[in-house]
Amino acid sequence: MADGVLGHLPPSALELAYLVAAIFFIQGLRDMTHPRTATRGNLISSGGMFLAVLATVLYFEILSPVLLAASLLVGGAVGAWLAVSVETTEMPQLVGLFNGFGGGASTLVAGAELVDAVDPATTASLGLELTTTAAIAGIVGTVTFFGSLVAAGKLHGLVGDSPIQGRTNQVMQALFFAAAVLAGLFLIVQSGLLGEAPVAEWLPAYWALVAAAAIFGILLVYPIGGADMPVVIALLNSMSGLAAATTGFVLDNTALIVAGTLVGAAGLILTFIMCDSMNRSLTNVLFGSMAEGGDEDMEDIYEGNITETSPEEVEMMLDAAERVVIVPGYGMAVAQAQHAVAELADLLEETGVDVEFGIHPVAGRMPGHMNALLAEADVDYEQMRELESVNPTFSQTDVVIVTGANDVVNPSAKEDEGSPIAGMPVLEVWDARSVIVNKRSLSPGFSGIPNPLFAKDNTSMLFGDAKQSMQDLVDAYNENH
Amino acid sequence: MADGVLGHLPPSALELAYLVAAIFFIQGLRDMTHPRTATRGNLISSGGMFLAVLATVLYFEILSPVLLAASLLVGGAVGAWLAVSVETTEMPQLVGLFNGFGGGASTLVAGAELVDAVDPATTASLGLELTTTAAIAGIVGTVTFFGSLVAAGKLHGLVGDSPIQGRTNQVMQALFFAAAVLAGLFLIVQSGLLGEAPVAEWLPAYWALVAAAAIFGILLVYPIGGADMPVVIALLNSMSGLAAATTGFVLDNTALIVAGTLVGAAGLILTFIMCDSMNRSLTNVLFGSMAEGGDEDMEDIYEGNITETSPEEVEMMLDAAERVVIVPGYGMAVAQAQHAVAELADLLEETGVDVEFGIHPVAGRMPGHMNALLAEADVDYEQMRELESVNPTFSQTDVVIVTGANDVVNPSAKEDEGSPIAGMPVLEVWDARSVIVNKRSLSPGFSGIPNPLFAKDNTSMLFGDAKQSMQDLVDAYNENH
Amino acid sequence: MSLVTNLTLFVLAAFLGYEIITKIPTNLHTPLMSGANAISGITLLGSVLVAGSGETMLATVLGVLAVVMATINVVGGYLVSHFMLSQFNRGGR
Amino acid sequence: MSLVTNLTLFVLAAFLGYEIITKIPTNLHTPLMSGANAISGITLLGSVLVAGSGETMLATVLGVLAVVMATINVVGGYLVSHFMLSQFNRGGR
Ligand SMILES: NC(=O)c1ccc[n+]([C@@H]2O[C@H](COP(=O)([O-])OP(=O)(O)OC[C@H]3O[C@@H](n4cnc5c(N)ncnc54)[C@H](OP(=O)(O)O)[C@@H]3O)[C@@H](O)[C@H]2O)c1
Ligand SMILES: NC(=O)c1ccc[n+]([C@@H]2O[C@H](COP(=O)([O-])OP(=O)(O)OC[C@H]3O[C@@H](n4cnc5c(N)ncnc54)[C@H](OP(=O)(O)O)[C@@H]3O)[C@@H](O)[C@H]2O)c1
Repeated sequence: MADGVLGHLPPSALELAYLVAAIFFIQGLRDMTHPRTATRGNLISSGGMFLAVLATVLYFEILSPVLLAASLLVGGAVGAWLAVSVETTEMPQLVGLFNGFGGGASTLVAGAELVDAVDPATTASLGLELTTTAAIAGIVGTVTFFGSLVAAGKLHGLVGDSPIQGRTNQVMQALFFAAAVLAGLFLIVQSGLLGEAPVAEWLPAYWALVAAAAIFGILLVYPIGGADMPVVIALLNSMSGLAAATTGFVLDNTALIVAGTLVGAAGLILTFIMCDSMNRSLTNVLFGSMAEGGDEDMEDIYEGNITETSPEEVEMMLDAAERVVIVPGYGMAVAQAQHAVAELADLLEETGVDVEFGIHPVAGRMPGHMNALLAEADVDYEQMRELESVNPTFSQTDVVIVTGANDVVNPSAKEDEGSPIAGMPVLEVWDARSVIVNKRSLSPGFSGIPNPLFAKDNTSMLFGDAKQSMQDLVDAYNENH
Repeated sequence: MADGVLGHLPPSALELAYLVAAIFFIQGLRDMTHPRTATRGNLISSGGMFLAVLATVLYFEILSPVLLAASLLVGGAVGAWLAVSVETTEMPQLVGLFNGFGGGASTLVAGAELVDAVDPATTASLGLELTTTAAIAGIVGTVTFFGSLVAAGKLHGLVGDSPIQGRTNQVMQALFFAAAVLAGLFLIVQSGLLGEAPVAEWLPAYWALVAAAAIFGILLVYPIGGADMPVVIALLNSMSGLAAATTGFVLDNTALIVAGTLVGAAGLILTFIMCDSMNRSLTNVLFGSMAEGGDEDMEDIYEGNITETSPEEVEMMLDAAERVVIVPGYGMAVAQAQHAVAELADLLEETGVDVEFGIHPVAGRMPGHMNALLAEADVDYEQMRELESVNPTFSQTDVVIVTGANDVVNPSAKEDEGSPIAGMPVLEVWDARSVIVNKRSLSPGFSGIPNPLFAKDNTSMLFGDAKQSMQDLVDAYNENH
Repeated sequence: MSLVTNLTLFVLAAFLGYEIITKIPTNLHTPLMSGANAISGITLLGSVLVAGSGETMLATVLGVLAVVMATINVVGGYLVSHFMLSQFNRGGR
Repeated sequence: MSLVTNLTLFVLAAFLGYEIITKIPTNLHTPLMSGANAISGITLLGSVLVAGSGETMLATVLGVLAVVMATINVVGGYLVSHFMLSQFNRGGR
């Protein structure tokens, strides 16, 4: 088969190219450990990908070069268009979508390998390794594809809540998963071990496997709350990596194994980091539901204890402040308020106020979500402080502006042992002299529980959309300076 | 050849055992990242080694089991005896010696492989890969063996200074290195590529290579100052790892490649860490000599500025102190003073004084040398503070006791740009209220330069052997409490 | 290459991935996610093989689809994380 | 196994070694050195092979010598670092 432009070179030349590509991927990831080198790391990693693809194209005989070029072009154009046209707030679902495509490709490759490997004229065995790895890649890839589609759809608000609930759903998940595994076993035994069945009998087994895995993937992700989707996407990311690694076993391809495994590890680690900082287990995210914080006592807590404020009042407080900390949350992302927030911070800084951002590790809906948004709005990297380093400074802070955040500033996590978020580390903003909380209403955040912070004596609520409110603050500030 | 007890298993069974062993090595090293898990890590690593050896013994046909068992026993007994009987201060040379043995074994294995591979009846080619890797393993292993012997001998005081100096030596090094490489090339070309020469012609080439590499190894290490030996030993450690990895290429053995490479990386990193904290380059250590700090001006600096003190006086100062920092150095290791030092620290702690140890990363003659010694004397892990964390505390410290240290407390590193140690981070003990320096004379330390610290106003010299002086302090303290 | 050799590569890469990824700070996790995502598009290599040299019609069709999907993943993933990261650099002036 | 596969193992192990070793604190460098040293005695595997199944007298003699040397390295190295580390643990009470 090796009859491409470079096809006269020994196979080790191609393997060497793959080794170099693997080194590029590794170095790319290593550069991701610091913001200063991360851009370069991304470039190096993409260079590795380019090299690997180029070497493959040049090494093997291409039966239909036009078709191949066309499909590369189409894919590249679609990918680039999506990447360019999407808003920063829509990143999570876009990453999910891309991820699904990777998984889907693995499924198709494994299928095509099976189709190609069989010779219609004979009933020769396909080999245990090929069928086993193809079955695994097929299941993992398909679950990734359909799971990611549902996850992206949920994040984008296109997919609602699951009509099938609890036990029923779990039974159905188990059934379809079992069906996929059975189809895989049939494939392995029939064409791999026995090798006696005619083509027509085993090919459908692969597609049955795909169908069952597809339904399983949908059933798995559908019932999970929209806010848990980032965890699911990280997990699916890990799975798409593992699918690629498995395909690498099918094709005996170093680059696929190494790169796929690296991604598998990355996704898994991100998954556990997210679960940890939410103080939940992965099974709880996938199969449990958030413990319900009694809605009734919400009224009790807030009743008569809420102080409302206005942009003008806040402006006066800021005027007197020496140190201000801004705590952004998911609402800032939804409202696209990052530019207004950055403008406010700049104005304050200009008049000599010491302004910092307090960034909780799971603020927003993706790890590092707030950092990415604020960086987009040109906020200094040094101004963004992490939980551990900003918490001790709140007692010396005059004003904290909480905008669109809720769970990450909820004192119940520290004070109420029965709370569903008990034990989760939070930003202890209530230590500051005064706290301004900007959100549209008293409705709860992602975890669905009330927030005693709103009822504290030193807290005032600035109701309204985050972007609008921040803009109002900027205007009020400009008027008086 | 695979006819051992487990020889009926497929080769992949042996490979699997090697994979498991490799995982053990990796996990063992990962556990070394914390003192709490390090002991376990060492056990895991040795478990991996045991597994790998056991699997090898059981898998292959053993022609002379008694011989093999005997040699394993002899080696094990000698190794254990050396490990048990050696003093902590002699660790550096012992590690160097062990290391040499590993390298020597690689040389012998590569040689034996060559001997075995050749069939005296024919003149068949040996294969390029075998001869190339054998030549590399031979050179690297031999240099490791002889270099390590010289290094260990120097550290142990058995080997003196090199009679051949400078240029001459460098020329001779180059000649013998070239001879080794030429012998290697001859081996590769004659028996590897051409494969036409009769056995008698190429076998001597390997031993010529070994002989030339041996002389090169000796010439390389002989002229290096005794105090630079730890760097050399780390480098040779790295080389013995690489020799093992190369042997792995010869034998197509995963365990050898992975384990050897891990060691290669470890040794190289330690080498560079040591060079960095001495603020010197590796070439400077290997081929240069320390810049001579003019001996003349030493007198000028010290003249009339040295305050001498006695154990009784120091005891009185300690009596009044609230915070004491002890800075140990190479002299403490030489004098075996760690137990006396620990006793002094305990006594002070008992009377309510806050005592800590300030450990410079290159104090002593091996990285972590002081930590190992103090740990032997039961000093608390938490009491040993690193350079960065202890430096800011000196200004709040009443008394600093420097015992057997010199270069690591030399202010020239900060103040004198022309000094050979300029730029090396040092323990800034002179910020303390008073500094006691305990050593036998005013003679310089490892770097051979004078130390202005001794002449400072707040410094008093407590001349004497470290162990004796510390014991005197303990006695004086006991008398008064 | 034997299965065990492939497994060895897998194990080494898994350990390596763990060591590297745990060093990456939280604030870079979002670009990391899309960057890693792009790497998982490495399955493109397999897609190119089957699309370009598939021997049956069916395999070729599957291959072409796979190429399109994998390329979207690769190109989109790298671009998204590039955009995000270049904003970090701007912000980090 | 091809040369390139061996090289790939080498590269992965080198990266992995770098990532792990740079995480090890200075105070553990001395036990690390002797522990790593013991691992480099892995060449014992090769020694066992040639000592136990060497086909010529010369190879067997070389092999036996190699086994003795490598075993000293392995056993001594692990013991030395075990002693050092157990002192750390005592001290760390
Ligand atoms: N970062 C991650 O990786 C990740 C992943 C999965 C889950 N999570 C979870 O997500 C939560 C993140 O906490 P968070 O404090 O950032 O967010 P949150 O707890 O979800 O609260 C967001 C708040 O923003 C407000 N909001 C929504 N739209 C707004 C708008 N346009 N203008 C102003 N306010 C608006 C909402 O209140 P109103 O409706 O009253 O305005 C809501 O209470 C945590 O519970 C975390 O566990 C995070
Ligand atoms: N740690 C490493 O990995 C490593 C590796 C290679 C090189 N080095 C180098 O070694 C040096 C280490 O610095 P250091 O301050 O620990 O040691 P140092 O600068 O070598 O000084 C040691 C001092 O101890 C004194 N001494 C010797 N025997 C003594 C005894 N029995 N009782 C009391 N004092 C005694 C000596 O002075 P008297 O003769 O006057 O008593 C000498 O000045 C650095 O220059 C470093 O670069 C370290």
